[in-house]
Amino acid sequence: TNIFERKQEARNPFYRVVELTDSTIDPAIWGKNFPQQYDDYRKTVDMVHTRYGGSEGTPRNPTAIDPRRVVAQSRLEEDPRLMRMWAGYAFARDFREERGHAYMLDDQVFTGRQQAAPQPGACLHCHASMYVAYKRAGAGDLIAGFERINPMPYAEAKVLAGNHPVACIDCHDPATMELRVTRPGFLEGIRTLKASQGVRAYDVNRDASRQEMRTYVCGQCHVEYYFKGKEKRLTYPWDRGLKVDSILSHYEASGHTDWIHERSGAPVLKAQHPEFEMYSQGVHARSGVACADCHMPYERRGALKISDHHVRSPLLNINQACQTCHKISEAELRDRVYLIQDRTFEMRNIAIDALLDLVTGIQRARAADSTAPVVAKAQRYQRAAQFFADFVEAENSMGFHADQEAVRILGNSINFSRLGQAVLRGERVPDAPLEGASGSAHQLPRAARPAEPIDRR
Amino acid sequence: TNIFERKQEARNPFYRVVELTDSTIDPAIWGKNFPQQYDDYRKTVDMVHTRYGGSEGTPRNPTAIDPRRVVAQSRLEEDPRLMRMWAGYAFARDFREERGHAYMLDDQVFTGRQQAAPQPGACLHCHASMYVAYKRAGAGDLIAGFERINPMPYAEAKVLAGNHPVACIDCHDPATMELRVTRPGFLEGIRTLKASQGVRAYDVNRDASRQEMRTYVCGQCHVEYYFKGKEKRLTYPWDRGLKVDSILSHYEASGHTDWIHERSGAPVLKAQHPEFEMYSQGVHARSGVACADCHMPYERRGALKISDHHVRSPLLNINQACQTCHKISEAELRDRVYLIQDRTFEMRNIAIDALLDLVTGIQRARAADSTAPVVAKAQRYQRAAQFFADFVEAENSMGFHADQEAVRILGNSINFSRLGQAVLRGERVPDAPLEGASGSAHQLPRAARPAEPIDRR
Amino acid sequence: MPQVPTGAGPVLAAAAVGLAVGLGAFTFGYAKGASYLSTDPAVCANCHIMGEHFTAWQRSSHRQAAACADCHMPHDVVGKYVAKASNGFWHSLAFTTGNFPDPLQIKPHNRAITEHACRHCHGDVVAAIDPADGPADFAIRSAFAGGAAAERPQIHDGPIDAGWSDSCIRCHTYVGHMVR
Ligand code: HEC
Ligand code: HEC
Ligand code: HEC
Ligand code: HEC
Ligand code: HEC
Ligand code: HEC
Ligand code: HEC
Ligand code: HEC
Ligand code: HEC
Ligand code: HEC
Ligand code: HEC
Ligand code: HEC
Ligand code: HEC
Ligand code: HEC
Ligand SMILES: [Ca+2]
Ligand SMILES: [Ca+2]
Repeated sequence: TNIFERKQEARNPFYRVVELTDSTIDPAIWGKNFPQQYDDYRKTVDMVHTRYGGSEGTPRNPTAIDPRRVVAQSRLEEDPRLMRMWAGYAFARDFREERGHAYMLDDQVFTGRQQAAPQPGACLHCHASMYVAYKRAGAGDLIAGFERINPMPYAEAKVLAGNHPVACIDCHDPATMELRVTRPGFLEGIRTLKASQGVRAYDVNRDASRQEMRTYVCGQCHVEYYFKGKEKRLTYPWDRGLKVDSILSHYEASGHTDWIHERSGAPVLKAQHPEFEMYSQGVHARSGVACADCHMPYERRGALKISDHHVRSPLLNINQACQTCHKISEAELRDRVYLIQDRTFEMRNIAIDALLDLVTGIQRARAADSTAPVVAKAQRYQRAAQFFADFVEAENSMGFHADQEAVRILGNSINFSRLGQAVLRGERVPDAPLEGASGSAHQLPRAARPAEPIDRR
Repeated sequence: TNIFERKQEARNPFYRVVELTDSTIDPAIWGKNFPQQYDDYRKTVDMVHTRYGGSEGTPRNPTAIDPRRVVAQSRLEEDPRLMRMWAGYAFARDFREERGHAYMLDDQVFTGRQQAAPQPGACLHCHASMYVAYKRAGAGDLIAGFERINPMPYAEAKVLAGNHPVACIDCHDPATMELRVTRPGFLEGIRTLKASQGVRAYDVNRDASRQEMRTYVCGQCHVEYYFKGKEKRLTYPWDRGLKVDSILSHYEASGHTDWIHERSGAPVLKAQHPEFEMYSQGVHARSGVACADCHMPYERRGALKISDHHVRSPLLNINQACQTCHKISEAELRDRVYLIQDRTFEMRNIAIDALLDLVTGIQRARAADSTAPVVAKAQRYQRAAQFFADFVEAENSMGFHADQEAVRILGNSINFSRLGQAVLRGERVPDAPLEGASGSAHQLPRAARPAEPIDRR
Repeated sequence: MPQVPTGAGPVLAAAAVGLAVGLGAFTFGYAKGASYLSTDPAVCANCHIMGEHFTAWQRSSHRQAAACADCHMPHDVVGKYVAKASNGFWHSLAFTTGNFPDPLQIKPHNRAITEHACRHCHGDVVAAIDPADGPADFAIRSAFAGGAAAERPQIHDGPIDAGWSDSCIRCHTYVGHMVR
């Protein structure tokens, strides 16, 4: 390229080759107007790993039920303890490192979890380009379509969904190219959250700032969720806040349980990719840094700055992802991330060990006398400990998104597991604080002090 | 002041009113050359508290043995659990919030700990202006004087020390005003640390950069320490590194114990103000930010910028201490600190509860049979758990200096305490990892991966 | 005396000219390279690559006080033209080949130039805090030890890799252009 071209480009950023309508799903068509973003978008097929992230391509022999030739490495093989942690749940059958957006639909269709248990149409909310599908199924009404598809058997719903992973239309308004939230789960989830903060009738597409949208489009899917009732309504448990404590207390109140643990008989919960929730507790969120700032940083393309649509680990792109804000070397930035992740990983391992000790304990106690009151009490501790540990295990930044908070959660999880063991030994121990109270009764008089410093001379 | 005077002042910022020699102790004399620094220095008598820091002036009736009319609030009254944590040690008698430098000598002379147990001259190393005293006692040889004063009875040594808290001469070369380390404890401690990193014969006053000196002058005293052998040689336990794990393993190797816990009989350790060690694990240290940057920020005085010698909590001075680097509001900066501190405080409380549960457990077990092998094994867990918990409790930033590390330490402490309880119940539990191994055996294959991302397409 | 490595500039430039003269010259002319030697911020902004910094500078505390050149050009006459020539040439070349890091990374010698610039204007204010191994002439040691230069080595780790550890932008990162 030379300066002539640059001056050209600078004058008109893109050519409107085709008309895009609110039902143009195929990204290839959008790509005619925005070839650069489309090129990057397609690069999400790349599989490169970092110490804890990215993904590692692992070849496999295609079968009739699963034609994939390459999958991401199995997390269950990397850490067999996870199978005991999730005993009795589909995750113990197949759980892999997540990879690029290009694979989201295939990976959902062919995961071993599909054979392990029948899955509802609600799954598709975050694995396919659903905007048009919901509209059609609801005869123009997004929410109606959402409600219709949620309870369908997966295979049936898949037909309505079509064959595209998340596409341009799921994040962009075709007329203005502005960001928009198209996912009912987030539209409703964020409204509940804002309501709990006193903001009434929050409409994300009307009320959110552009910078917030750069996070919310990701929050459509990178969040903790569950299927509510027999309508299988996809629900984000945010009515008390985004912290793990608030979410657990939501599940307590709603009485929701994902499954009964095979070994301990405890009614437990599975946390899933709470990136948005964890990130919200971190210093980057407080500083107004959005997901897109790190995962879709601006890149210079000729005269233009465009957003890198090759969504991936920022560690594969440190210069653009971090150095705009941090004027330090790539090596040093990588080391800072790894230091945070190594600390988190250490605590995660201790927490999982503790949890499995408790599971074994309960298992023994049940064998002896399954009706013993200590068993029920210990099972409640497992419920709390397991959700806390899984909240960090399932979050995909290995603590980076909120380093201190991640370790705080693990510290609490360890305490819950070990207290559960004490219960089994008949020690006097308070009930598990599943309503999200702090693990200690101690309150320093100081804590009561006003935030503003006071002069007492 | 008019332009002419400003120019004068600027060309030669300081007027040499008096000659300063290497034995001029009295800050008032130095103050003649540097009136502004001296004014600030004297302000350390102020007592203002923040949520977790500063200090709160508490009036008391002077007595013959303790003439102080105002002291800092008692930490033992704020948190009575500390008395059980330190049962049998002088700290259980009197332990107060630390306050400004102006009080360091009086607070040491009159603390209840002096009555509780005879203290050595080594104490004075960090509570008085000792440079000249050491030189004199050693007939010109600093180290010789240090070795002579260490084992002296406190009262005797105090006479040699004189009546000044840390003074100009303890941090400055009177000829050049350059920073210098005058404390044998640090001179030797940092040399051992550097040696462990392969740097031979490190001389801090020769080899440290100016920016490092802005931290090291504080590291002379704000560190973990112990008195080695009957020579009571003041020692900084850094020969394996600055992390709590490395320090505990140093104590294991050297077989050092501070006291035998009154209730549990465990050979335990008291951690003390490891600010330098904790700070070194934090992101500010990694970013080259020095103690003085936050605790002695530059301030505009007339035509000049000078260092604020009113050493205190940066939260009392956020504008100068933080806002030059962080362009965000004072309120937001304070909130960020409090968020970090509140998380640390929550975990600290859980860790202390867990520790006291273990102490009670051991106490009972000993009452039943003090020779039982489980008792000894559990006591080792207490030793580890207590040192880890105390390392954060004794560190004075309530986690701010290294937020994730502080909580990692507390998480480990909780695990140690709870495992100790399991030991008492006769469960099969490995020995306490006092040599500083991680609490979990699990190592992810990933951890073995090269730091550099690898492309496996 | 502080050592500011601008000397390499012309040598490299000369060498590179031999290889890339046609290309370089073309760009230099087209991008109003001649005016590169003036001190008008608009000149820098003339390159869209510089645009962000220009906008950020307009929002900075120095918009009234200092233009690009005031901070990015040495304040001694010779060095000034050396730097302009070398930066002018290299930036032009880089701009044409499109081969450079983005976000831009300041090069150590250019970082050192800005550090000097600070002292050029603020030397008086920082006389008390800026030691003799920094560039300021009025350091404590000159007041008391006849200006004996300090022997201290400088740390180059941490975020700032200026020529010495007494960097101004270690704290005043945002004075020129608030990018973050
Ligand atoms: C300040 C930068 C930053 C922000 C903001 C940020 N992340 Fe991350 N994210 C990272 C880093 C660094 C990692 C770790 C990558 C690794 O381990 O390779 C990561 C990891 C991830 C991963 C796993 C990636 C992988 O390669 O396996 C996902 C998914 C993710 N983030 C999603 C999000 C979402 C969604 C948001 C917003 C709610 C967000 N991130 C905000 C920096 C950021
Ligand atoms: C429609 C749902 C959806 C949306 C919207 C979405 N993601 Fe994802 N994302 C996924 C799924 C599903 C995967 C896992 C795909 C797989 O493993 O097959 C994934 C994977 C990722 C990964 C992991 C890539 C890797 O190499 O491990 C990152 C990083 C990521 N997403 C970030 C983001 C960011 C940033 C945004 C917003 C700009 C975003 N995602 C929006 C569903 C979504
Ligand atoms: C709320 C959004 C959402 C819903 C609903 C959802 N997923 Fe995902 N899924 C994600 C995200 C985000 C990722 C990538 C992050 C991760 O793997 O943790 C992912 C990753 C995956 C993966 C690849 C990694 C793995 O776990 O092996 C599979 C398979 C998968 N999901 C299957 C399903 C199935 C089956 C369902 C329905 C039971 C479902 N998903 C429902 C958002 C969702
Ligand atoms: C997972 C969400 C997501 C998907 C899918 C997505 N984008 Fe984007 N896109 C973004 C974000 C975030 C931005 C930044 C918007 C902003 O800063 O306001 C963006 C910006 C853009 C822009 C504005 C210029 C720029 O690069 O910043 C264009 C054009 C664009 N996208 C085109 C596309 C096309 C074409 C596709 C499909 C091939 C697509 N996008 C798919 C999230 C997405
Ligand atoms: C848009 C600006 C921006 C981007 C992009 C950004 N950061 Fe940050 N980062 C910040 C801010 C602001 C802070 C808070 C501290 C401060 O105010 O300087 C911060 C803090 C940090 C910290 C210290 C906090 C902690 O958790 O220990 C680390 C480490 C860090 N960032 C690493 C990264 C990495 C790695 C990336 C790229 C993946 C990145 N940052 C991307 C602005 C950014
Ligand atoms: C990045 C800023 C920063 C740096 C660097 C820093 N501190 Fe601190 N320090 C703080 C903050 C903030 C607090 C909490 C003050 C409070 O709670 O009121 C604190 C608290 C303290 C306290 C307790 C103060 C009180 O009011 O009770 C001491 C003592 C201390 N630091 C010493 C040090 C030493 C020694 C170093 C270097 C080894 C250091 N600090 C480095 C910011 C810093
Ligand atoms: C000679 C030993 C010594 C040196 C050197 C020293 N300190 Fe201290 N510092 C102390 C002692 C002792 C106290 C407690 C005084 C008391 O409570 O009576 C203290 C108290 C403090 C406090 C607490 C003030 C408060 O209000 O709670 C801060 C902050 C502090 N020092 C920071 C520093 C910094 C920063 C440096 C270096 C620039 C430094 N100190 C150098 C011994 C020292
Ligand atoms: C290695 C340096 C060092 C040594 C040796 C030292 N101190 Fe301190 N001392 C400090 C620092 C730093 C503080 C302020 C931080 C704190 O209180 O945690 C302090 C605070 C104190 C305080 C005020 C707070 C409190 O604990 O009530 C007393 C009293 C005290 N020391 C007594 C002693 C006695 C008695 C000895 C000898 C057994 C001693 N110190 C030895 C550095 C030291
Ligand atoms: C606890 C350590 C400590 C003590 C005690 C101390 N200073 Fe300083 N002083 C410093 C530090 C740190 C600096 C910054 C030096 C640097 O940046 O190189 C400094 C800088 C100075 C400077 C240089 C100009 C400036 O303000 O930065 C003067 C003059 C000075 N101090 C005078 C004094 C005087 C007079 C006293 C006694 C009244 C004193 N100092 C006591 C630590 C101390
Ligand atoms: C000399 C510069 C400097 C000073 C002074 C400074 N900081 Fe920082 N701060 C940094 C840097 C550098 C980082 C690391 C992240 C980054 O690269 O921006 C950071 C990170 C942080 C973070 C995020 C890391 C974490 O632990 O969560 C917080 C919060 C913070 N600073 C608060 C403060 C407060 C409060 C003060 C004043 C007491 C302060 N800083 C003083 C430079 C500074
Ligand atoms: C008041 C001084 C000052 C002024 C005026 C100034 N700069 Fe800078 N500039 C700096 C400093 C200091 C750095 C190094 C920043 C860093 O490394 O953190 C810098 C860095 C840069 C960089 C390297 C990229 C980066 O952000 O580090 C570019 C490009 C730049 N300046 C261009 C300009 C342009 C163009 C102008 C005029 C519109 C300008 N500067 C005005 C002080 C200034
Ligand atoms: C011919 C177009 C052009 C003009 C005119 C221009 N720049 Fe640049 N500048 C660039 C390019 C291209 C780079 C990236 C070069 C690199 O990083 O190798 C750059 C990089 C920089 C850098 C950071 C890299 C370094 O070399 O340290 C600074 C600082 C800078 N420019 C300042 C200026 C100033 C000041 C002016 C006006 C006096 C200016 N530029 C005029 C194109 C230009
Ligand atoms: C050409 C002269 C000049 C240069 C070069 C210069 N400044 Fe300034 N600076 C000024 C003037 C004039 C002011 C007063 C501006 C005002 O108050 O509006 C100022 C104000 C400031 C201020 C106070 C306002 C603020 O932003 O907090 C700081 C700090 C500062 N300069 C630091 C620097 C640093 C650091 C550098 C080098 C990177 C630098 N200056 C380069 C002339 C200059
Ligand atoms: C450790 C952090 C730090 C460093 C390094 C630093 N400054 Fe500052 N500077 C400050 C602080 C804090 C203030 C605000 C002082 C005040 O408001 O009282 C300041 C204020 C200033 C001002 C404005 C003074 C006024 O009020 O008019 C100028 C000009 C300035 N600095 C220039 C410099 C120069 C030039 C350098 C390098 C020689 C430098 N600074 C290095 C922290 C720093
Ligand atoms: Ca991944
Ligand atoms: Ca205090």
